[in-house]
Amino acid sequence: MTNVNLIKKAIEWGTEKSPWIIHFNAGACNGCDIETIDSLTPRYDLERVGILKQGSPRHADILVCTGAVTLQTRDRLIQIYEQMSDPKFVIAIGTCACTGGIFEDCYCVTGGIDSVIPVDVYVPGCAVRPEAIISAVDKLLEKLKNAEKDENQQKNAEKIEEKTETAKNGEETAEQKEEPKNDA
Amino acid sequence: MISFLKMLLAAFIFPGFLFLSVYSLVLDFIDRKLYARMQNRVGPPWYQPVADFFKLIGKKTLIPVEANKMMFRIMPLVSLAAVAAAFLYVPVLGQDAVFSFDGDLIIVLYFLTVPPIAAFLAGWYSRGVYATIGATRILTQLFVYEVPLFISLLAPTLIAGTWSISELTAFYAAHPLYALINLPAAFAALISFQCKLERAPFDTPEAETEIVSGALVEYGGRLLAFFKMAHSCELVLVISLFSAVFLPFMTGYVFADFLLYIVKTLVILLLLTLMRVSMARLKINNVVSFCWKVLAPVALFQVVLNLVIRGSLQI
Amino acid sequence: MTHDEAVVTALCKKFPFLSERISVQREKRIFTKPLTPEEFQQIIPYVHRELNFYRACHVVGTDDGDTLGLLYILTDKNNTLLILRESVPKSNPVVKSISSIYPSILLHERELADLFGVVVEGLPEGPRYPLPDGWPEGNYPMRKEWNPKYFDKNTMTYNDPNVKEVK
Amino acid sequence: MHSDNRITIPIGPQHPSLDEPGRFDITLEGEKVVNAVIGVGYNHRGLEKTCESKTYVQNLYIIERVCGICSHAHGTAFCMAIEQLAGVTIPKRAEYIRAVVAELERLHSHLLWLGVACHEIGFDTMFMYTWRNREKVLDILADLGGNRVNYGVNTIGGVRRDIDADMVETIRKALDALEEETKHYVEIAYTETTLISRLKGVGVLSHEDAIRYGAVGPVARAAGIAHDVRVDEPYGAYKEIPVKVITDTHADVYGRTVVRILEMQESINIIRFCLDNLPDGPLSVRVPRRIPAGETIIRVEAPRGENIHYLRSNGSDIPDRVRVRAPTEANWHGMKHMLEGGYLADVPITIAAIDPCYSCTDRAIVVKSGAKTDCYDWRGLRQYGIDWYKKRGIDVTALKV
Amino acid sequence: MNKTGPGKIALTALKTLFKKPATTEYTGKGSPEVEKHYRGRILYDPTTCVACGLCMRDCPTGAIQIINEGTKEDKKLVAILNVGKCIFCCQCVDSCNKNSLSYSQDIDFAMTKKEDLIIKL
Ligand code: SF4
Ligand code: SF4
Ligand code: SF4
Ligand code: SF4
Ligand code: SF4
Ligand code: SF4
Ligand code: SF4
Ligand code: SF4
Repeated sequence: MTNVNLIKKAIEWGTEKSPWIIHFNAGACNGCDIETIDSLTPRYDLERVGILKQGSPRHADILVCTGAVTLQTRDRLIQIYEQMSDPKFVIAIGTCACTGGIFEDCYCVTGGIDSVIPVDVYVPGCAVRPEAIISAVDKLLEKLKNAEKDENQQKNAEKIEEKTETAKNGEETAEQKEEPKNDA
Repeated sequence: MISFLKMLLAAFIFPGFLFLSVYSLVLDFIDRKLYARMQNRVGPPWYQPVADFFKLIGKKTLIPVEANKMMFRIMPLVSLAAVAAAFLYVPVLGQDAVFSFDGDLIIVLYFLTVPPIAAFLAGWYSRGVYATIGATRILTQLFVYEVPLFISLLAPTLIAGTWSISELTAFYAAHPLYALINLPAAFAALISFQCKLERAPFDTPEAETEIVSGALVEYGGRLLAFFKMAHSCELVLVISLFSAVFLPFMTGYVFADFLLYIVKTLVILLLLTLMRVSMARLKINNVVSFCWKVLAPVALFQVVLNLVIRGSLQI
Repeated sequence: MTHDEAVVTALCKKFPFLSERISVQREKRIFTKPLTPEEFQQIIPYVHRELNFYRACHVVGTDDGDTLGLLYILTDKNNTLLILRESVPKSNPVVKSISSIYPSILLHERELADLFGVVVEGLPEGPRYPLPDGWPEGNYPMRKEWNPKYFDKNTMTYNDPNVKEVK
Repeated sequence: MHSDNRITIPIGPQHPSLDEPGRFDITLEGEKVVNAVIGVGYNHRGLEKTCESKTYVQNLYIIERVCGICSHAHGTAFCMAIEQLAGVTIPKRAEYIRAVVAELERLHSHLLWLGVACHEIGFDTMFMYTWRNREKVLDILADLGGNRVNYGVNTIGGVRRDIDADMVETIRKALDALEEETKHYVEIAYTETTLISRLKGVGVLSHEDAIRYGAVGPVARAAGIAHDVRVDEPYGAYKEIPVKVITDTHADVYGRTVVRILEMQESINIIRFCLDNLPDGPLSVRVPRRIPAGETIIRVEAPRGENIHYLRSNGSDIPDRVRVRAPTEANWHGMKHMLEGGYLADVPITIAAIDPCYSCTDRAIVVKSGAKTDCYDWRGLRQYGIDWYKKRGIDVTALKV
Repeated sequence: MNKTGPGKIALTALKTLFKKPATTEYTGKGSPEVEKHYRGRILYDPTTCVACGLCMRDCPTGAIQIINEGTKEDKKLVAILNVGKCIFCCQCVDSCNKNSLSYSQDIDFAMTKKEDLIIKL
């Protein structure tokens, strides 16, 4: 019994201390991508909080996503998300990734990352400073600590369909809301 | 009975499996820390390898539909088992290994080829494009470094006249000056080991920017954890083997020997890390030509040299 | 005589129809008035071979109401930009590819086909771009009448209420 | 005739060597590249259309975000186009500040490139060092412009930020430190064998091909084409600043590296010159919101080469047509030659050597392999790859890479 | 030029090993230090604002909205800023004739909920 608990604890602790990231650019201007890479270099060195950048989605825990989602990358993004194994999290880096930002009105842009996959942490900024990325990871881990793990996993599994739907609805209403504002 | 218990203790606790895994985590950390510090970064905290391991254990394992499930699952364990078994023949404390007999060097060398082959099979049977390329590269590399590695490790036996690692160590411990003769072989072996461990500049099989992470792309979760563990254990094994064969100095006191062992491994690790830090990744064809044109001749030279010395000694 | 003027004179001499239709906008910028595809095809080989405009920088597509304008930007060793403006009717936008003369124009011609619906004859086969796979046929986003407001990004369909009313 | 040991691997759109989405289907024979299909277009956002529905002021920020690396070059070109159509002359001081920022941007961009290139060939230490030093430039830019990436220094009719005396001193200090480091890089680039072996003879685009395919920027200069807009058609402060065009004759990745490293030195000199000769005066002039009808073409030397902006106005406060031709777009065409006959290991560095940024290019071209007739569009190629595997009993259709 | 050889950077690397790392102290707790002129989040001063709407007109993303929550006579102006949309260009600050807007050096607004990104100033 206690043994099982201990292992569980250890795993939880490991998950908190060793978040591996994978980076995907869904249509950003490069700004946020560079800052994401930048946060791995000596000045900010994310490795000191245990973060490693991985090449394969199968190895990663956190999908760090930058940029507004373009129509061409949309399916890719879902694929990568599905390739990652549970528990997995998504951080939306940059204003574009949060809402679509400056590209929201473009015809080839579906909006923020959350219009496609569920997002756990939103980090606005254009471009996001590496400090903000560090803080975002910190907040994500904090959130992890608080939330019950099983619940989280379940949510993750269900979130995909639900959230895309709600997001779509939300997007539509947002667009409707916007029109009068633009005219004003 | 007692000796059997002692053997069991040695095999599983010290200097066996448990020591191996713990020390592999330590070395893994030191390696990463050194690497980071040489790059002017802070680097990971001390518990990082442990955290990584537990994290991976806790993750779900996805097996690609196309992959051969049995092979996919079994390969990490094969790799780990081979390393753990080989470690039993390498002397850690002083000159005594857990098991030893005349010819165990050969056994160890054979065990050493298992992890790359396991990785190759793992890559091959996960049937991804990158994995396949990574797997072929592993095999190519295996063929080219194996020759200089074998030759350079066997060269010292010529003088010592034994094929057992323990006796080899004992011989050179008794005649430390002879150990200096083996310097060219040590050089070749060190580089071959770097090559074997697939660390830069020989990390072609897992070249991140070309083929993602090579043979292990499709791995995740627990299986990846075992592969990673096997890999860092391999690091310990290789370093211990190197220190046993080429740095056989010892004091005769258990505690001091243990300290000496630690110091030796750290020095070798520093060399390996320095090599990793200071060079760009070679292309596979460059690796091939480097191994054939530089390493193999150096190792052969050592063989010739040792034969001559041996001959003159007997006269 | 500056280099720009020399180029203009040479062009006018060879192609009389160009006089009055070519002018130096400012230093190193020579613009022409709209040319028909036939005129354009005559000029291109000459410009490439005799006047040494070795590099095609770009083609800018513009929507001029009933016609589509294509601005071919060429440059020579003196870094003078010669902008040849080709004009085709929107209803039948057919031009010939010049990618065999200027390989570097290929991308931009493809882009014209996608974004403006220009039919570029002689374009080597290739995938579509820059628009995503599954983009609905007959939608050319850079034309003025195409309004992104009526484009449903999720289903990739374009429903212009005004068009229906007309029909 | 397809020999049987061919294998097609897709690189991208998510791939460690690409920080931006793009797709390269590389057909290999052993480790040799025999065919490459380049698919760019993942990043197409359709921002030119959006520009036609926003005011000039708003567009300035959109144009800046065409690309996060050379945001200033795009912003400058766009502002210059508007200023030219409006017929205003901006103050001298503003021109100089624009030049300083442009050169700082070039510095940061080349450092970034050097790092990325080293990363592509697995030389991570160099990557870390260059990016560490790049922070020095970013610090200046953040303090001067207000942001680390999209500085927003330009405004229509001038600049928004001033360089005060303190700042001049900080910049000078940082430059001195950077100059030291540049020397170190030069030394490494010239002497490190593993580096040279990875760069020399890789991705060759000869002088003739560079002309034929219309290469620009460091790619062209590495092939011996002395083409630099700052000299060929000086704009803004460059009319007064002496600029030395750096060229090289290697025509390969090595040459491009050398050109970029030497250009960094040149940029440092230019910034020093600007700081020494910084004129006094206002920062900006008023430009009416409505821009007189007209059209113009502006060329600006971005870090990656010639950047062309086309702007047409119809007299309102909203542009009629905006077109950006970023340098990478011009350089894609030569990719075929560079990849052909190389090794798989060379693909990332070859691609990186033109310093590609898909955010502004995003289109696709099919690259044919020389005289051989096996040219596929990427679907065909994929199908071929799938068949190849099927013959060997592997079904990759379900495989997602 | 010096002779070529492998591992030319090794010496520098060894030296760096004993140098202080170039890494910042910041690990996500507290507020990070940023450059003096860094454009962070917008600050709003309702007392000087005359609700002319110039900031809203020039904002490229429509992130800022000035709303009168009171009545016509008794004005109570608030600015609603959608941080998730704002690109921190500070064009609104430039556009405001009354200097009602300014910017802070606040850069850290990571949120776990999207709704939290819309803030009242
Ligand atoms: S948030 Fe800004 S910097 Fe980041 S990708 Fe979007 S436009 Fe670029
Ligand atoms: S070259 Fe392109 S992909 Fe590479 S780091 Fe720069 S922006 Fe990213
Ligand atoms: S003159 Fe009129 S159009 Fe021009 S800026 Fe003033 S209010 Fe706007
Ligand atoms: S080519 Fe690259 S650097 Fe130039 S504008 Fe495009 S993204 Fe920016
Ligand atoms: S290609 Fe790039 S710059 Fe051109 S419209 Fe598309 S996103 Fe904009
Ligand atoms: S401040 Fe100027 S723009 Fe604003 S309401 Fe008053 S007069 Fe109008
Ligand atoms: S900073 Fe820019 S994006 Fe943000 S509210 Fe102001 S004008 Fe809008
Ligand atoms: S521009 Fe200034 S005064 Fe006008 S509404 Fe905005 S904040 Fe208020």
